[in-house]
Amino acid sequence: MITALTSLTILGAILGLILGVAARVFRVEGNALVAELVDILPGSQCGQCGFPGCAGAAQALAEGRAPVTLCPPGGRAVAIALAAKLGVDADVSGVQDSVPMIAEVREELCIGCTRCFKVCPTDAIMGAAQQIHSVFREACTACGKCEEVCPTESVKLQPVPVTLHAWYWNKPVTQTMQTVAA
Amino acid sequence: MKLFKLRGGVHPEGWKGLAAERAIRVLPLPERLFVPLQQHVGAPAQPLIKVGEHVLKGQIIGASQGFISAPVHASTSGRIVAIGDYTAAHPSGLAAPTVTIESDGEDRWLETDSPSDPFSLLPEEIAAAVGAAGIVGLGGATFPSAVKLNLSRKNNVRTLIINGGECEPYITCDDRLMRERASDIIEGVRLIRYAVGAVDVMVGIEENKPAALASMRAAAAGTEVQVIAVPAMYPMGWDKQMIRALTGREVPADGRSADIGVLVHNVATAYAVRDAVRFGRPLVSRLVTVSGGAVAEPGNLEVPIGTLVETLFQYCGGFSEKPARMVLGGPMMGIELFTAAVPVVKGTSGVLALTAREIGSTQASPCIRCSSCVRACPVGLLPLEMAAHIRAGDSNAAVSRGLKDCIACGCCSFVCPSHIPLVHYFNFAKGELMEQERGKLKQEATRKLADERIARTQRIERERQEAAEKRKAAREAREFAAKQAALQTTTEVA
Amino acid sequence: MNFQKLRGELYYQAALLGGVALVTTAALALADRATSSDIAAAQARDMQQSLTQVLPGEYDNDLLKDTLVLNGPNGEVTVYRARRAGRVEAVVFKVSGNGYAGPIDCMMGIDRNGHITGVRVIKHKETPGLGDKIEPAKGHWIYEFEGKSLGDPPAEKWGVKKDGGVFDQFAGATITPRGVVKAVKGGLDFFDKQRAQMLDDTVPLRETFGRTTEGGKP
Amino acid sequence: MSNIYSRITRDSLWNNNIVFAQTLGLCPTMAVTSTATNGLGMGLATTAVLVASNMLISSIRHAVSEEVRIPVYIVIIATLVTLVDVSINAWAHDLYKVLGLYIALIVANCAVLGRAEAYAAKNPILPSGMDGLMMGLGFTFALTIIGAVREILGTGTLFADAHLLLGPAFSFMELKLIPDYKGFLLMILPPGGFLAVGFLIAGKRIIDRRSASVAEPVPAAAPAIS
Amino acid sequence: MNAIAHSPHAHAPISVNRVMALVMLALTPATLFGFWLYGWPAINVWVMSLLAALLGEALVLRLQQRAVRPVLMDGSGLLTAWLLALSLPPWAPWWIAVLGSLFAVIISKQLYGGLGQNPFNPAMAARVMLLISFPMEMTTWVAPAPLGSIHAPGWLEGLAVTFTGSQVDGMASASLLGHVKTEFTRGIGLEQALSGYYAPLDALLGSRAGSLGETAALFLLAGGLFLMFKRIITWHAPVAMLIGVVVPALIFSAVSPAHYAGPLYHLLSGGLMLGAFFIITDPVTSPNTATGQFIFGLGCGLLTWIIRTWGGYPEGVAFAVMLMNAATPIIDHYVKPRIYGRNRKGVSMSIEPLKKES
Repeated sequence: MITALTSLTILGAILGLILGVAARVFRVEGNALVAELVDILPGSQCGQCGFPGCAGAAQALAEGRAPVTLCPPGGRAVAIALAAKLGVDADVSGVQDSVPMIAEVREELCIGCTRCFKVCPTDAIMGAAQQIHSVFREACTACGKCEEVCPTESVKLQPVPVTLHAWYWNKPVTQTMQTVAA
Repeated sequence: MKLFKLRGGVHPEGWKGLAAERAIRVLPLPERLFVPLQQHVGAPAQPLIKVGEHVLKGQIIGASQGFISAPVHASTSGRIVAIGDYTAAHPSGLAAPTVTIESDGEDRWLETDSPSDPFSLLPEEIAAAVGAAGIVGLGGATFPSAVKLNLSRKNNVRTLIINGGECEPYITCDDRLMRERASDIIEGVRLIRYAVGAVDVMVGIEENKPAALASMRAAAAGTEVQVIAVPAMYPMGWDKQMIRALTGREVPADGRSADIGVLVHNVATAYAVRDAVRFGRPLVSRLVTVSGGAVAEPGNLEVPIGTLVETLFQYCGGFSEKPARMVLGGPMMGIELFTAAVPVVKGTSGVLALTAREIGSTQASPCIRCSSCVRACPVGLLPLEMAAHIRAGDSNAAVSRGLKDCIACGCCSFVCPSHIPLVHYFNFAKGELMEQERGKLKQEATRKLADERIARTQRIERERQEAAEKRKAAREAREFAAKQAALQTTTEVA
Repeated sequence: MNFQKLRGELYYQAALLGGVALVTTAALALADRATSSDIAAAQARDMQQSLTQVLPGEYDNDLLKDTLVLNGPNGEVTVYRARRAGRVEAVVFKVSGNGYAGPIDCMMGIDRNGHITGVRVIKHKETPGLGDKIEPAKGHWIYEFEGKSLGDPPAEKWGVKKDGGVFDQFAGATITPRGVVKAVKGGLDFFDKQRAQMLDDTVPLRETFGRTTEGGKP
Repeated sequence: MSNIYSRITRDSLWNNNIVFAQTLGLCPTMAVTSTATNGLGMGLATTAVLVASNMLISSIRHAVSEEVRIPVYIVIIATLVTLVDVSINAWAHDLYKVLGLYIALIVANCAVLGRAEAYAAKNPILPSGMDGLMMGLGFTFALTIIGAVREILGTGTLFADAHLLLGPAFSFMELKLIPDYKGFLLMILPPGGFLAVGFLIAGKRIIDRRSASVAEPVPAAAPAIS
Repeated sequence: MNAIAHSPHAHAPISVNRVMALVMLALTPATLFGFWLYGWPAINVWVMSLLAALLGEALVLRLQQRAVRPVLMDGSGLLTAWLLALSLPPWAPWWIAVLGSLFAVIISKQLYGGLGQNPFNPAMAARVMLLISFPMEMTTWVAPAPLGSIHAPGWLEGLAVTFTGSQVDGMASASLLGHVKTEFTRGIGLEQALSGYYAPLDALLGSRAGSLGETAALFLLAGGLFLMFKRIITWHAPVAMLIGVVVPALIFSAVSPAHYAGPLYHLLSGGLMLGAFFIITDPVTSPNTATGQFIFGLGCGLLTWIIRTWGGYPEGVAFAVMLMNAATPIIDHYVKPRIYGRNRKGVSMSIEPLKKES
């Protein structure tokens, strides 16, 4: 009995020591996850999620403080990518697969106040004071900040017009479960 | 000549009899022609004319833009009445930039000087002439031919293959062309051979076209051109399939046929090359098969580019019954037209009006994993698995199973007993992936812009602060000096 | 105690795990002491029970302690002996037969005159619902052996009916009863051969329980 | 405070049931649930271990360091299981003959370690004990139901051999529901266990969905399964 | 605007219903022969199986709130029940047929998601379920008593056999595989066991005790060839399965003829022919590629032979098929067609620099 007691105690002590050492040797510094999450997010730092910029949102996501559906400009695709990265089973059906949007200036209403121009996080609005502004399509992330500040409602988010170049086939709908009775 | 083993492929009902025995007829000149500015793979052409201007047949109206592009020419003489969007021959039904020409009825060619002997030209000059004539791959790929010629010459292409494989059901325009204008084609072939410096020339024609084979063999007699019968199957007209049948080699997935020393051109392209080099005539018309169970008198027509499809149907006696579907191109890869008011373009080989019986059932049922599609796929893909992944929303998994190698030939959908629209899935996924790719590029670009903006605002803020500090220091210095001065004054006063 | 501070130390991990090991081992050792005699008694009771099943009647010795190890056809066999007034009245031992899906282990009891007092299957892997009718819980078949001996029925009739014997087979399964009959017959033969030794009253008592664990576990 | 306990109870017994919601501890579940009695016995033994391990681990939670916590928990759980094992063997030997082989399986029941990690290591002793008890009872409930389904379908009886587990006073529970039943062996064998668990989980989900749609003012229009 | 249809705008004249109908047509001769051989009880079993499959599938579809008609009309449920019925003892009680069919269509097929989603062959899964649950009913065979012969039960007697379980005396018999297995344990050699019990010609024609539709090797072979001719199945899996049984049988019977039966015996007994031509060619549960199907068939054959020879049960086709069904995803993962212009690993062929040849 004494043998059992001593041998098991010593074994426990040695294993404990090994684990303690291992914990020090293999300590993970920082959080690689946050960096990967930042890569997934749009990076326009628009702040619509309520966190300070995309890095703040990534931090919150990594700590589980925010749902993967937090990014409105990212839409469904980003939500799915985040869920996959975090390994969570998110219900993304609530996130409407937003038609890609873009800001457009209605020239007859624009007074050239430059407010939209100042808040745009990606410098996608061109123009100067007292001149009608216009949107540089390639740079607009449809974050909607310009829409918020525009005093005359001349800036509005509109669906991106489909072009021959961007058009592609819809997903076929004739499916197995299509036979579901109404 | 030994032929090499092929795999996959299907044998759809040919329906060639509808039009194969009808000799080529020239379509009477239509009143208006709608010539799209992009009829080829690559960048669209830039319009060179203004509304109201008068043009001659063969006059350039759109200039090629960039390396991979082709010019567009007026298909007849007349007046430009519009330059703007017109419904394109595209499944989306969207409009594309199009030049509308009102014919003056004279059909007068632009005067050009042509060489007495085309073989006296330098190879580069032939390629240039082909490029200037706006010739693109007429088998349907519409890749600018001059680009291929130049690339092949640089790659020391040894073998020239002329693709006489017309495997799409109904379509007989190449068949007729080979039967009726074989010696012109052979001359075109020899010009291409000369232009790229190829050694061997093979013309592959499916064995179910004995008349075309005979006439081409007769025309090729005594030249270095070999005419070879290949098995009749679909997709024999796929250039890589033709290469495999004739040479036994495969084009690397990441490469081009020039990488293995082979250049493939369609017979109709060879015919157009001959016209362009010998007579300086650009590509302004082509042969189009009008066929299908609903067409009263199917036939093969020589049609100016830009003619509306409805004109073709009208000329062929209209419809004998209401067509269930109008198709531009062949039934395997063609696109459905929801209106016949779209123009014929350089890549249009046929227009079909099909009855419901010819189309067959399209009601989809669950996949039973019968793997008919696997056996039918000429590329060696697993269509059923790819479609299952795409259906589940995982297009990337489909890519890892070869989605990007898919040529959308339609063999899998054709044989599927469950009538699953497999190719539709693949094209959806390809489009989706392309959109993702574009989105990613845009995201990177906007991120850079946002970072720049943040850096700039920080810099401005910093500069403003520095300036403020400077001002403050200056003010303090001034005040100090003033004080000192005041002090001094007081002292002086005192 | 301020564990917060201590927990970071390296020696603390060793001490903690060692300590827990010490405490738990001690607990187990104590538990073993407290229960070992009861467990042994319970196991002995089990064995006793299974012996009584194949050996009905009153005997005045402790069968578990009155054993004999003999060389059987397939290695050593522990024979338990039942006495009345010092005279060996019956013996119990284990026999094995080949069933459909593996060996079938049986306990069988034989009285002094060579008549079977009972047979029970203690372990088998036969198909449930088909071959498991050899269990008393599933059928009465196993009782057929009681009272039989080597001469009754005659040796050539020691088999299932299908093979011309007297024992029933069950519908759908022939192999299982065939295996059991063969095993029981083998047990009788073994008894017949070693009869003198088994029934020899003078063999000194030997303390074997504790060493022989065979059949000791349920 | 009682709020906590009622939440623990509701969660453990139904919402977060070890078998039907977490699908943990399937190895012992499949192994013993060939009869309702076996399921009940295994469930009770697991409950005992769960209560003891949760309370013990909760009481030392401040002393246990991150690095060695899993070995410590495992050693404690294994010890407790062994104690239960030898106790039943010594003092309830008939029950041991029914459950004996499976008692040791409790060590491998991930639900026990799971509760230690997820609850006991973070909560005070009493709630931890309560959690262990209720999780254990939820487990017992699940095992008994599965056992009952398998037993009824497999052999046509219910609570066979209950007297071995609960004493002769409970032999009234032993029912023979279907006389002259031929037996449906598949249900007694492991595949039957999986089938029973699968159907019962499906049943639980249907009940949950029904009650959810009753609770909601606007019932979901979508069909249950599509 | 109407949705634009994607190409192709032509389709081969084939459909799921047609595939199922052709397979049923191919099964008809063997089935009719079974009816004739075993009489009215066999017909009852077959009818009960098919009815139960239809009703069971309809019930599940109702519960799932899916349209019933299109699914029942595709014929896959009927075919499953048909195959199951052919593998049952011809005089099995009605509830065996019903329970097996319900298990096949509800648990083995619809619970996995319906047609095309089930990993295991539903008919074989149901057969295995019945075999382990009701070993007695599933291994009670009768000697053939062709319709119209003296021993054959009449229509009413047939109903009694199927629905009340009454057995006609003297009809019980063992299947060949079961008989040999039983005799082996008695230490009786193969030759003796087979004498008087096994006549290759009878086996070929199917006149022996066995499952409803498994005995007529010749009719099953003909049905399989018909399906190959119609291009519903390919030769790979069936031929590989027969090879998988014949080759080890040949080797082992050559080494020790007293203990191991020869290839002909294996080919003509049990469910091998039905399995090779109708079970393992089920597209849903077999691999996608020709090579994969060959490997699959070979595995089925080998496992069948191993289970028959050394296993606990006399017949191994159902178990072998289920084991290989489980291996199908692995086979499909490793055996893929080579993509044009790529090597087997999916890497693009190298682009060799060309030299100008003069």
